[in-house]
Amino acid sequence: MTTETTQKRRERIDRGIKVRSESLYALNSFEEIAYLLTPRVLLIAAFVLMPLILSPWPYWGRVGLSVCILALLSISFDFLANYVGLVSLGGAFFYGVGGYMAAVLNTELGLPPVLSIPVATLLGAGFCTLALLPCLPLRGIYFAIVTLMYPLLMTRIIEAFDILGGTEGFRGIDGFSGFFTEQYGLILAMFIALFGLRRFVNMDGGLVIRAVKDNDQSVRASGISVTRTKAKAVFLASLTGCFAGAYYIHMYSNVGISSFALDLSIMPIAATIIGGAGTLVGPVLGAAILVPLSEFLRDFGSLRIVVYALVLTGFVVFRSEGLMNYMTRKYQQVERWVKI
Amino acid sequence: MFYDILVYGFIQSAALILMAFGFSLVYGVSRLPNFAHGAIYVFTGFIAWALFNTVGLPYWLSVLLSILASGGIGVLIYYVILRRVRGMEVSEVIATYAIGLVFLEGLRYAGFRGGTYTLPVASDGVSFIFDVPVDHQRVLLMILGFAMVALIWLLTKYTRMGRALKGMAQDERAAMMLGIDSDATAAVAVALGSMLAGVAALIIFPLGSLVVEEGYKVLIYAIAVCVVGGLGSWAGTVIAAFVLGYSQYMTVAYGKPHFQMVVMLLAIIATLIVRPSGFFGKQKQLEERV
Amino acid sequence: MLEARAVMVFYENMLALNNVNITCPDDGVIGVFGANSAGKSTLMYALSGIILDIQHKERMRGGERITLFGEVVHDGEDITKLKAHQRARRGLVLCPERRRLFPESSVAENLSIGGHLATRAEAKETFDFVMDLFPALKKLTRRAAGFLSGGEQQMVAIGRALMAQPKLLLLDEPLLGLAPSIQHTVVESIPHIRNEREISVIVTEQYARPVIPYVDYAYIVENGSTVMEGTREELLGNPDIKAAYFGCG
Amino acid sequence: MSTHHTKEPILEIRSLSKHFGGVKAVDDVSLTVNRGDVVGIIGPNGSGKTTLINCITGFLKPTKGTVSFHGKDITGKKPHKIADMGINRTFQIMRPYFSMPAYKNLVIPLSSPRAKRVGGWRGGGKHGDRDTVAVDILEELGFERDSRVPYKMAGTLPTGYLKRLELGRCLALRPELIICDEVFSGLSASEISSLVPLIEKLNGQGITMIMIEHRLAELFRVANRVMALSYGEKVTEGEPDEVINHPKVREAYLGSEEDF
Amino acid sequence: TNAADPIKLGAPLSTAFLYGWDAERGIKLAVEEINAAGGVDVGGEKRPFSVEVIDTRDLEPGVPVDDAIKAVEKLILQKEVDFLVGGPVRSEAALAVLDLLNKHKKVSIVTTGVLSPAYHKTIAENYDKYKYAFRISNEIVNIIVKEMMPVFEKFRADFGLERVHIMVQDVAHARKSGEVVDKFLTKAGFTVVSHDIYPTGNTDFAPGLLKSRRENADVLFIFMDMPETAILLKQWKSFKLKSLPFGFMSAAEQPDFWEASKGAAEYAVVDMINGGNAPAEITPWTMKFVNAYKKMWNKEPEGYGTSSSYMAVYALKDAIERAGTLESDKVVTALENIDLMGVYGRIRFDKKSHQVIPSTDPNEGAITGMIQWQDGKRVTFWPAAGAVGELMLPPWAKE
Ligand SMILES: Nc1ncnc2c1ncn2[C@@H]1O[C@H](COP(=O)(O)OP(=O)(O)OP(=O)(O)O)[C@@H](O)[C@H]1O
Ligand SMILES: Nc1ncnc2c1ncn2[C@@H]1O[C@H](COP(=O)(O)OP(=O)(O)OP(=O)(O)O)[C@@H](O)[C@H]1O
Ligand SMILES: [Mg+2]
Ligand SMILES: [Mg+2]
Repeated sequence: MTTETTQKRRERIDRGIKVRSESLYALNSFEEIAYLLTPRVLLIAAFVLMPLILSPWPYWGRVGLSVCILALLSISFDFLANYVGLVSLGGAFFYGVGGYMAAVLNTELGLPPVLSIPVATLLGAGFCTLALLPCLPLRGIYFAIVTLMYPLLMTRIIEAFDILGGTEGFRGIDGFSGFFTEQYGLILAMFIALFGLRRFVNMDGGLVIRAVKDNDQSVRASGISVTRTKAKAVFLASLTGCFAGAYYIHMYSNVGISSFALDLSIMPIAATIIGGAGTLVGPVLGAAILVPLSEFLRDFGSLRIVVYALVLTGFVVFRSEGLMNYMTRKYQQVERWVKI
Repeated sequence: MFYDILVYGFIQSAALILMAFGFSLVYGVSRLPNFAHGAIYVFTGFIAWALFNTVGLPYWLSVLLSILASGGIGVLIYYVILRRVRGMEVSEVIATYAIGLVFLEGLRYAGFRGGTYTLPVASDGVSFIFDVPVDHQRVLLMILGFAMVALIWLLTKYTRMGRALKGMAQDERAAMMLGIDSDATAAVAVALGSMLAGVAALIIFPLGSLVVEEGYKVLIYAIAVCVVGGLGSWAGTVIAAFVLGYSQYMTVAYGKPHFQMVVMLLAIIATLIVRPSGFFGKQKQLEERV
Repeated sequence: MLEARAVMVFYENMLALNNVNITCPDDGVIGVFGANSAGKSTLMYALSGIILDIQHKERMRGGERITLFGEVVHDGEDITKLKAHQRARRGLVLCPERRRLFPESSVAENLSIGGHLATRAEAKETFDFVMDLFPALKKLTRRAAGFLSGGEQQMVAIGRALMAQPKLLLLDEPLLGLAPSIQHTVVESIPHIRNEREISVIVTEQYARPVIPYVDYAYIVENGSTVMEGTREELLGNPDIKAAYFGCG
Repeated sequence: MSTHHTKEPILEIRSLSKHFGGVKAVDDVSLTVNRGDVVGIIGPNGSGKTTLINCITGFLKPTKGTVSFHGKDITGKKPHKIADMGINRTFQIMRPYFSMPAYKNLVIPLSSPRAKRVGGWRGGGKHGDRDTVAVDILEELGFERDSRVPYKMAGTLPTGYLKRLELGRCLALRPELIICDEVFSGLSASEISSLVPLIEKLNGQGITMIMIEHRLAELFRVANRVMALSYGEKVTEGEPDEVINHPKVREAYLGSEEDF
Repeated sequence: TNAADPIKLGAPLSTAFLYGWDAERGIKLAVEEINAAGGVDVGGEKRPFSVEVIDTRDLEPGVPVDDAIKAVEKLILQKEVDFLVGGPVRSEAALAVLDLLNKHKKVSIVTTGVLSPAYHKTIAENYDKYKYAFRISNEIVNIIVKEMMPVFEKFRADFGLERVHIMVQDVAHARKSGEVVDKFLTKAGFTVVSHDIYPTGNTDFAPGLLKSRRENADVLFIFMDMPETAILLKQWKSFKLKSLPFGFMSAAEQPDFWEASKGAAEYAVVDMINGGNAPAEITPWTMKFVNAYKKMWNKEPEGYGTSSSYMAVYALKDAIERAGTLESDKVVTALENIDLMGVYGRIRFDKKSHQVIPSTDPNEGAITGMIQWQDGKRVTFWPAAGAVGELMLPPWAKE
């Protein structure tokens, strides 16, 4: 037994500056404003400068775009899983539906990207929400499995009925007019999704959605329809996912059944866990790690997936809270030893 | 025609049971998602192949050792990965899936690709059931499939170990309070599940050839069977395997074969919409009980 | 004999137990009384070792840091580092608050899982004992525990803890949600359990009135510290305590 | 005891039954609740009390029988529809939103369609500042406004506060009828004695109540009528004193002891 | 540029699969030979070839075509390759990459996988956009109409085989093939007893085979590129069906298959798409190639993708030398005018669709190679020009 004098405990306390700057109106020094804004400014600056920095290396410019696409999908997953409590293994469903919508609008109706992307996003989200409506009462793993089946089913239907271009899909979809339009359009959309959703989850409407995750019986008992609330949330998530799909197919001028591939459902989950679940920013961070990592490893051929999966496992197992949660804690709290 | 469907639908269902039972034991009964299941399935096949062909051990010894090895992998997966992320479901799933990827893609990197690796069948002959020819390996498959069901049923129902598994799955902490060593039990569960995957691999692979891609497929089938049956219910697993197995065969026999997957996926989705906790699950009612 | 010496538990920076000393002799029935969030459950977790598992899980998850001090001694051996299941093997069995049954299993199965440590004969004997204690359970043995009513679940939980062949039974708010007649049955069985099965008991309650006649010695916990301890008579002799914990009467 | 009850029936339950397979959890129970009543429901464990109110509030669909509210049939309607009509309940096992601060727990019911419609909270339904209203309600329930309690995470609050939070969720909806499932259990004597006046106060404001309780002494301080159930069937109904002296009730429920 | 500056070839291939790794070996063999002989003459300057192989993963199940597109993009943008040879392997991926080729004006020769007629049709229809893409391997409609049908006729003439059971895999190119075969067989007076489509990954073919037995089928027409085809052949053997398996079955192409299937493939008749993927005597170059391949890789050419990948590099060399520059448009014109006697016959491209011109006569165009497994060997028996053996029936089928 340790004696009284040697008992020590590691204490975690909020930094004074964090406590002081907690309320927006309490801001009264430059230091506090800087404390609050620095992380946000860093994030925004990184993405705003990215295209400028990467423009001499067009390949890495494309990688930057892929980061944003994965970030959008991951935000959509994170929102659904950690704010609404619907763990969806079907991110690819949103993505594929958005992609196909945009492709049809562009190639069949001749809408230019500025129109086809937003219209496909809206229509696609509506379609996804309707399609998922019967599954909303499902819980946990059961919901996850059904959503996993949706993209697979889409693939098989397109194949078996030979519709929407069959296995070959659509080609020759209009691209974007220039490097910077392409880059900033996507980055802007990502920020809208990120900050929009972050704002939304803290508003009263968002609170109701989060309440459904905490316990839906109480929400019901409060006279609020859980199904409608979940449907709203699914609509928001599918907006984000469909946009990613619609944008992507214009980047690469083609869409096919591989837009419903399993990878597109798994990668966002991985990015979310690495980045920090339940933070919405975390997934962006996760995407910014995973995509370039995967590109660096492309030269290793089939060893690539092995290394990639090892890194992923390492992150999940040894930093299971996710980077963002870890960093937030370090930023906001200090630790010290105190004597008891 | 009728007997064809009867017999081979049965074989298909038995194969699904074999593939799913290990997963079902670990996830359905013990609530530990081991998404490396498919990888272990394939890996065991290759271990047996290597022991038999490269090391040159007798076949029965290779089989025995490779099944033990798969159990060992299960224990490692538990202690290195699952134990650290216990209780965080999404992390458990992603971590084990990723480890599965390491195994599968590692095999591919090591050069095990293409359809040229095979395991020998136990016996070469053909028997007739209802006048339908069935090769002996498939007869073995049926027998072992059902032996496995019986074994797991006895295990979970009548042994101390089985009860510990069930307890730990439903409430780990409450189980600990009753003296159940949750880590040891969980490790045993994962090991047992992996060994079942190994057994399945060693029975099913001789029918075709050892291919890495099979790992992904087995995983999806196992999850589907286990969830459609209802978590925690071995009977559900069996029934789901039969529903999915026969639904595949019926589509082939009476409809267009290429709608097979569409029908099967629709069956899964529809089952879960109508019975939100699978055939025998009680999850939803339990969670919504106020 | 169980002794907790200078036990302290911090949930992050919150001191949930402060320097608590508790002794439970063999054959004793000890009461721990205190208002809500006094730290009763935390104490039970510390005694049963569950706190170590909570600590481990939180650390892995990157959640709050739980710091433990002090030591728990059982039959002269320091068991501070022993895990919950190891302590259960030594006979320290917790019947947790809020029931925590195995919801999908039937009542019979809950009891048989409870009998993990028991021999076949012991399990059978205890099973019969539990059925005698709570005759209401007889009709429920095949029903899934998760669907039982609140009170029925509480009975199963107590029965399940008994199945584990405890030497020292830790009962955390055993009367929660029980009908008056069953409450009587439970408290009356406490001396019975002690005498016939040679089990000593530590019981926590916030509404101490039904329990107090049956305890030998009791501790009053407030905000994580013991504010008073003494024999039943000593406690009943204190008017403040009597009003606050034993109801007006 | 409340004096506000009238003879105007507000909730009528007619031969309600709920069977789970072979289990008759509620069997042919009828009950009429008048405006302003505080009706107590007692009965041994598993006698079907919770099931009965689950059927009233739509969380379960009754096997047989009807429930009507203000003369309108509400049998088998969705729980949120019924809550929207003004029947609100607490849960036997408390169900707060653990990951939110206590006051945010009330923002959810305050955002519901009913609160927007009948709200009339200070600052006004739709555009009112729900946070402030939430803290107001909590203050009424005994969460000291200036302490940190209303701002703490619900998950770290003691049971006593959680029970009040459950009540707060009902109050935020401006209910006509509150159904409480064992609000007193798990509370210490002093906590109960602070909750009793609160219930009396709410009843004084004209809110009708149904209370399931095992703490009879406290229940009888507030209830004006009591129904006793046993094995799903109604044993008796009437004034508290009558019910408690009913031989069947004594036998099935109270056991031999006089002291309850 | 520096005289020794190599011409960079990018090879996007699904290297974990037969059609990827054998193509890689074919390309590397050609590059080695050419460099050893002094390299490529670019406007009077001798420059060697260098190869960048990248894994496209496009044959893997569930992997997005994206990965293939990104791989090709990486080759073009980051590795700055001059030409693409090889893949992507899956038709869908190859089609998806067309827009990328156009965007970056990179000449590409597809050598493996990609059997779909959609590929050259797309190019023909949008010539200006997709003129940078060529395909030096055969495509299915031609294979069926011009090459498989005559073999069916041979079956009928030599052995009286008339009743055909069609079994294809549920992927675009295979289904298409099934339809085409069905149509032409019926037209030619054969009886199609059944036409089944199996999902990818099917593991039990017994019901189909039993149907075959009931219906007395003579030929089992198989078009599958999944490894499970091995199961089909094993079951076929254990049931001792008298029908002769014939068609496209990736599993049965490789020399190791015999060993692996314990001889289950005996008598199976396999279309190797291009000549030279198994030993044959089509042109003088064929056996030279087979032997060189064996020397370098310790194996016979393994299957579809080997000889065509090898030839693509030679075709490119020829075109570059005639164009005298690496400029894409000039090389396109040179390729359009190529006329080269190669491993599997005369190599010429259709000027509009950029499809290699097929024929059954090696002096007229590129020819296919069909083998039959006989006693552990792949015996090329068709077309007559390359044949090294004769077709046989299983002994149990003769009664
Ligand atoms: N996991 C936890 N994290 C943070 N604080 C906790 C945790 N568990 C308990 N606490 C806090 O520790 C204190 C003591 O809690 P404990 O559950 O031991 O009280 P209790 O006396 O059992 O109360 P009750 O009568 O409500 O069961 C409370 O303030 C509670 O909020
Ligand atoms: N969903 C269900 N499925 C099966 N049986 C159920 C279900 N819900 C309740 N029961 C059974 O119905 C009976 C009545 O349960 P109920 O919860 O209504 O009792 P209660 O009167 O509230 O008891 P307590 O006082 O213990 O809370 C119990 O025997 C219970 O097991
Ligand atoms: Mg407690
Ligand atoms: Mg109840």
